[in-house]
Amino acid sequence: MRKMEFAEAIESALKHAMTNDPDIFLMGEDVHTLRINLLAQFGKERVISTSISESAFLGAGVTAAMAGLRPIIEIMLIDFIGVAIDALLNHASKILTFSGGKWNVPLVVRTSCGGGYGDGGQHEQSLWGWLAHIPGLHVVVPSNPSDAGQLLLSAIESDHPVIYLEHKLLADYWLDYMGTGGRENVSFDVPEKGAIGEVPEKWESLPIGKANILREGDDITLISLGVSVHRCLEAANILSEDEISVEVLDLRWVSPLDKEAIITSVSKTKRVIVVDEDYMRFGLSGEIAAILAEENISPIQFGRVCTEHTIPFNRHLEDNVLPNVNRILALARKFKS
Amino acid sequence: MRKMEFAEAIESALKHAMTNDPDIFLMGEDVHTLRINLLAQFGKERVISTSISESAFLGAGVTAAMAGLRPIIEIMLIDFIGVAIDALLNHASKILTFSGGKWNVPLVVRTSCGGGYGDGGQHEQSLWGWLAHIPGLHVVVPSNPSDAGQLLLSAIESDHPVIYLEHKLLADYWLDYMGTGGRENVSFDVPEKGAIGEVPEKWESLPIGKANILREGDDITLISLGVSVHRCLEAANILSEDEISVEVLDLRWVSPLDKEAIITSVSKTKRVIVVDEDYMRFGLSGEIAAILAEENISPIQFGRVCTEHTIPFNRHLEDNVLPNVNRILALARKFKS
Amino acid sequence: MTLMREKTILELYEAMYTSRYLEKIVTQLWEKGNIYGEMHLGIGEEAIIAGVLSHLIPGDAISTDHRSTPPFVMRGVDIESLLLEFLGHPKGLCSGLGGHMHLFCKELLLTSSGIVGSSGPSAVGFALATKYQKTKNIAVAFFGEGSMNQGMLLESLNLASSLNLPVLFICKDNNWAITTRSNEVTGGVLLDRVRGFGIEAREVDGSDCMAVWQAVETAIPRLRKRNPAPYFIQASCTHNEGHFLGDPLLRFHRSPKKELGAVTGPLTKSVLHYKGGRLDKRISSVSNVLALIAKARAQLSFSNDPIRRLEKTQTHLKDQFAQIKLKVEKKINSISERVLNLVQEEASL
Amino acid sequence: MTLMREKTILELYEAMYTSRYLEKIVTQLWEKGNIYGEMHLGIGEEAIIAGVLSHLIPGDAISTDHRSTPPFVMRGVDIESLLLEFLGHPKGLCSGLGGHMHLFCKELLLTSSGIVGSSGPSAVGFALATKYQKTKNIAVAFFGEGSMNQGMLLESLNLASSLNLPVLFICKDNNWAITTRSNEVTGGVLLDRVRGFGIEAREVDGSDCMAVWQAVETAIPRLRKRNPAPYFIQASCTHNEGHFLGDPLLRFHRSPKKELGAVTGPLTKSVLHYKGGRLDKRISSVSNVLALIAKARAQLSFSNDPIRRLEKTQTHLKDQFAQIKLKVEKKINSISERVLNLVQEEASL
Ligand SMILES: Cc1ncc(C[n+]2csc(CCOP(=O)(O)OP(=O)(O)O)c2C)c(N)n1
Ligand SMILES: Cc1ncc(C[n+]2csc(CCOP(=O)(O)OP(=O)(O)O)c2C)c(N)n1
Ligand SMILES: [Mg+2]
Ligand SMILES: [Mg+2]
Repeated sequence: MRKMEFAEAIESALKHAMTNDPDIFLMGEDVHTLRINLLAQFGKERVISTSISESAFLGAGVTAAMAGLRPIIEIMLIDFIGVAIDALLNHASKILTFSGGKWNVPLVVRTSCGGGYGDGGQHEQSLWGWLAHIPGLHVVVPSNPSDAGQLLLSAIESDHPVIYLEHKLLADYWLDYMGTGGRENVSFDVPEKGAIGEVPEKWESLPIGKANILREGDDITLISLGVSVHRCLEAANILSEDEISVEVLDLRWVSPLDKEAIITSVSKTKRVIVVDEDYMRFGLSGEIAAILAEENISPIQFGRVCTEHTIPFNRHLEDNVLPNVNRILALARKFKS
Repeated sequence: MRKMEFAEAIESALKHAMTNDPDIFLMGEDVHTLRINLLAQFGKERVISTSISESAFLGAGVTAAMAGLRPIIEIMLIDFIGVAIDALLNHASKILTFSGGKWNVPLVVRTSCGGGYGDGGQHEQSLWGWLAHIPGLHVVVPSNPSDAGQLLLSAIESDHPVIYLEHKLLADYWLDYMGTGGRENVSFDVPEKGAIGEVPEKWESLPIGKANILREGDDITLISLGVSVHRCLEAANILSEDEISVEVLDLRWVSPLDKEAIITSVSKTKRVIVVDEDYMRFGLSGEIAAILAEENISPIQFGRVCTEHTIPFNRHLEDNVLPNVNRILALARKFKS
Repeated sequence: MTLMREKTILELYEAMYTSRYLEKIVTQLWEKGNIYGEMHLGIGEEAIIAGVLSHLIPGDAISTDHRSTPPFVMRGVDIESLLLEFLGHPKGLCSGLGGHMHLFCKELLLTSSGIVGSSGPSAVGFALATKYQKTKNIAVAFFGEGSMNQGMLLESLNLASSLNLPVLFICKDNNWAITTRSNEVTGGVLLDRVRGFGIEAREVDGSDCMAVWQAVETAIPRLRKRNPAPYFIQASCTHNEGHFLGDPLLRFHRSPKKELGAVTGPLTKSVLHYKGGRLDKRISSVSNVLALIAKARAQLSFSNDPIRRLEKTQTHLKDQFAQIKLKVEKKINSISERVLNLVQEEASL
Repeated sequence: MTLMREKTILELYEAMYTSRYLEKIVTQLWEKGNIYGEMHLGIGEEAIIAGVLSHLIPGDAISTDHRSTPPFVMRGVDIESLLLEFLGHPKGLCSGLGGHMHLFCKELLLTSSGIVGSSGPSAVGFALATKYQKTKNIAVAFFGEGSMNQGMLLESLNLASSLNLPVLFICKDNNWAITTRSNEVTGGVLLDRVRGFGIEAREVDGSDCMAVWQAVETAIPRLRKRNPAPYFIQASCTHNEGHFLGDPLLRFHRSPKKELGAVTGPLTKSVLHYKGGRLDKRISSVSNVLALIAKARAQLSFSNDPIRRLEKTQTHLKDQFAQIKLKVEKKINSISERVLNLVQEEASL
């Protein structure tokens, strides 16, 4: 096994995919800089820089995919999808149905997400549950380098539109751009196992919609994804000292959601906390509750550690609005007391 | 008490509000036609027709509200919010927080929603749960003329941004525009009690975030809103013949959600079906499940009758993709068998 | 200026008449209640569609707006599958799931959308693909003048221009967006705006199919070359049926008495029954609306109906036109009968 | 042309220097790690902001983009509350919740946003309100040339034009959008585009505060009248600090050795360490980027630094300028000391 950083793994897998499939191209703002290596290798026909016109180039990505290509459209930050989401809401997600099942939209939207570095409420959202509300969209959120590379391949191979969200605390170049800016006197709570790790010798895709059990346990299931899975693992470690045995489930995919994995784990532990960096209400955490309730699995306890409000600029407040280890610990201990 | 049609009630309440508060104005596409009576009474300074530029005029509504006015911005159909939602996602909903709690955005977005008349997947969405995912937005969906007028006043009086959704099956002019087109040989399942009903002699606002029990019962709670509450009432009637006693809760507000009403009712009946015309996953129905689970109220049964897919054009398929009486009956009977 | 061959003129005529006749059948079906929802017709804009499509070759793509029937028919989509789609039938072009506002044909690279302005980005994506695949194909975007104020369409002008993409933007200018006169809500001059994006642009009389054909003939070489550039044509046109079938303003205009008292037509009803407000103001506003209707919802005439216009200017082709009409009517009538029989049979099962 | 009074020139100088000096302090605070996240400076565009704001009266509104510090300071927002906000302090302008990209001041009708293009609709809404309230007030939108391809900004040009709203659109043109040269992704000529929306538009040298002042002086009467019209000014400028503080391209340019080997700077790291791809291609691409950096991230010089330029052209005001500098530095130094003391005190609690 070789070791790679999170962003390096994405780029490595992408390079692999682009080498094998000439129909893959990238398009977005500043990709000549952000993807300079790929530009160097594949040329500007396949790494296309655009003006700040998200609604036009995302919309164009939809039909480029319908024309038989495999576009990867970059929306710099998922927060900016607000200006362009019509392309996903009314087009990418619906055209397969509208066409009577005859025309697929194999589009990948690559975008960065998440907070924890002091950029404030218009730049640190996660929004994956929001996207997943729209039938026909797939949404994937890798939590470590190996998954990051493999899930990107899954997204590219999929015949459906997939939103691929890359967390800024894990991707070093994003954090450098938006957070540290080359300074050595600021630091952020970057989970090491998310930022760097072993990756397969040869890149291959992972199955779509399959979650991953990161840690087995009997008392409480923590269901999470992205950076938050590392908060969960840290909390699980601490809780094990209190003899609370914690299972940590990394969903990987928000949509399709791995119902089976959720049901299996919660049936065993009977206690569940959803740790979700996206907004709490009307989103992923609720969907999980509904799945359990529909299956008549009534956990003894159900709790949520999510982002409940607009993310504030103040770093201290920010850290408490986003899911953190202490909030997980507090709730877990309440559950087992 | 006087009787009014749904749209008539909205217009009557709006006229009342505009007469009393000169800061209220309307803006949107075709409002010179859609609101011709208000135009006649209040002039074109207060009923402002725009080009098809939703992102600009919705964004403008945000700052007009911040400047002290009470704008009512019309987005013709909620489906079209895709081109303009940045104004809600990153501005209207967040500015109160960003400003340190110092600057309110008393904006009302008035828009039509819902299906059941054969217009297809880009024109019949509900999206209220999607909107409510964004912290800082309030979302209200009236189900009858009296509520329609009163809740519009609540929306206008609120100091927060409120999305006011008017169902096309209830508002006669919308149904005429988009569905019947003056034909006498097409008909739709318009719930009579939603389309016409008694309204208060004098318009007054209703409290924000308060649900309404439309029918009391002991065996099953149907939680719903908009047109679907009438499907619930119809189902409840039929179920009463099977000696199943059904409670019907009209949420009215998606956000803020009336937790108390939900908890009280489900604590009693122990069985709950959420009947929601918005998309099922990652939305309102899940949020209700989460609220119950968090409060440790484990209904014996929990079910959902929602829109699960892109709404198809074919009328028969459409009627089955949207919540309908038969789907409610089937699930309720399963619950009590 | 290339001289048009007689054959081309006859083809344009057949294309226009096919679309026109089909939409008349569609109107009947809609009036009979067999078609649900909104139905936007392209009657009045056939010359634009025919004049453009006449220049397309296999592999070219078309992105349309809510008036998608004419381009779909003229591009060769099977008429039976279109009619079945309008009826929501499983055997329709889109298995009855799309309907008239969401028509898609993968084989012919045809899309439509009910979201104003979205044909811009859509055509840009198709054009990007043809450039990527190094074909000589182009993409056409059809949209109305009202869409020219929608951000994504404006953005797509810039994208096509800055990426040098072979997009032919066709603005069908009827000066109306539902009940709004576009010139009252549009700043400046559209062609100037477009040129400000670095795109060559010109105007043409969109009721004259030969003029449209000529304009596109000039545009095509700029589009179909190694380093292509987008091109923009603003073509005037007149719609006969208001915004869509059953347009309430038009209904009122056509039979005020009936609509006045009817339970339907809430718009006109409320105008007249509304209580409150100064009466004079109210009346003046209502009559403004009426004036607006009268002026606005103009009928097609000899001068602006593209089909009658061609008949009038090309009198020497009179007999051929008549033959085409017969052929087209026969063909479509038999299809529509077959379709109706099928639907009725199934309904009686 | 109105002759500028000496008093006005000195006021412009003071405004510019206050903003400049404050942003230098901000830079230090950012470098010390006291400010989190991205920090976009307005250094280099002070002449534009000062030249515009000099014409504003109470009740006028300003919508800014991500470079909000200069307009906020020059409009008179308390400097202490601004600094505290940048530090995320509860006593900051926005109680520490907004931060530098989301500054809001209700009293002075000032907004900012990190979403490119949103200052357009924002200013349109303010202008609508002033027209509604029948005041003579206007609204200013500040944005960069890169934002001119964002749909909502283009839409807002049309809205302001068609509704005749008193919006002064100020395009600060540095020809860069993060690492993209705007002229390479922008079709046509911006001023033509704007005029195509029916808006009067002109260019001005944005490093010359007197020229900006004059341009706005001409625009104001069109804005502040009974039937106002929007106005658009494209003002050139140069940013000294790349896109934001810590701009990786600039860091690499300034100290390639340090950044080359550093763990930070993944961008340059990956360019140089990346395995695979034809080496010659890779190297040529890297050197292209370097060339781009060298050419692009130009330093402020006598000719494009608005402050030094004013000093150079108005040598007779040399002494007054020096006095202003002293006064400003003293004031801001004492504020920043107070702020830092407060923050340190609290941290030690
Ligand atoms: C984003 C969006 N906004 C509004 C509408 C409602 N709408 C449908 S057609 C139309 C008018 C379009 O005018 P134009 O582009 O001139 O086309 P025409 O109908 O005149 O052919 C409007 C406003 C929509 N479908 N999508
Ligand atoms: C909708 C949106 N897209 C992309 C971005 C990322 N972004 C931030 S600033 C910027 C460049 C803006 O360029 P310009 O308007 O010229 O302003 P400048 O930074 O040059 O002053 C971009 C692309 C954003 N903030 N919002
Ligand atoms: Mg039109
Ligand atoms: Mg710039």
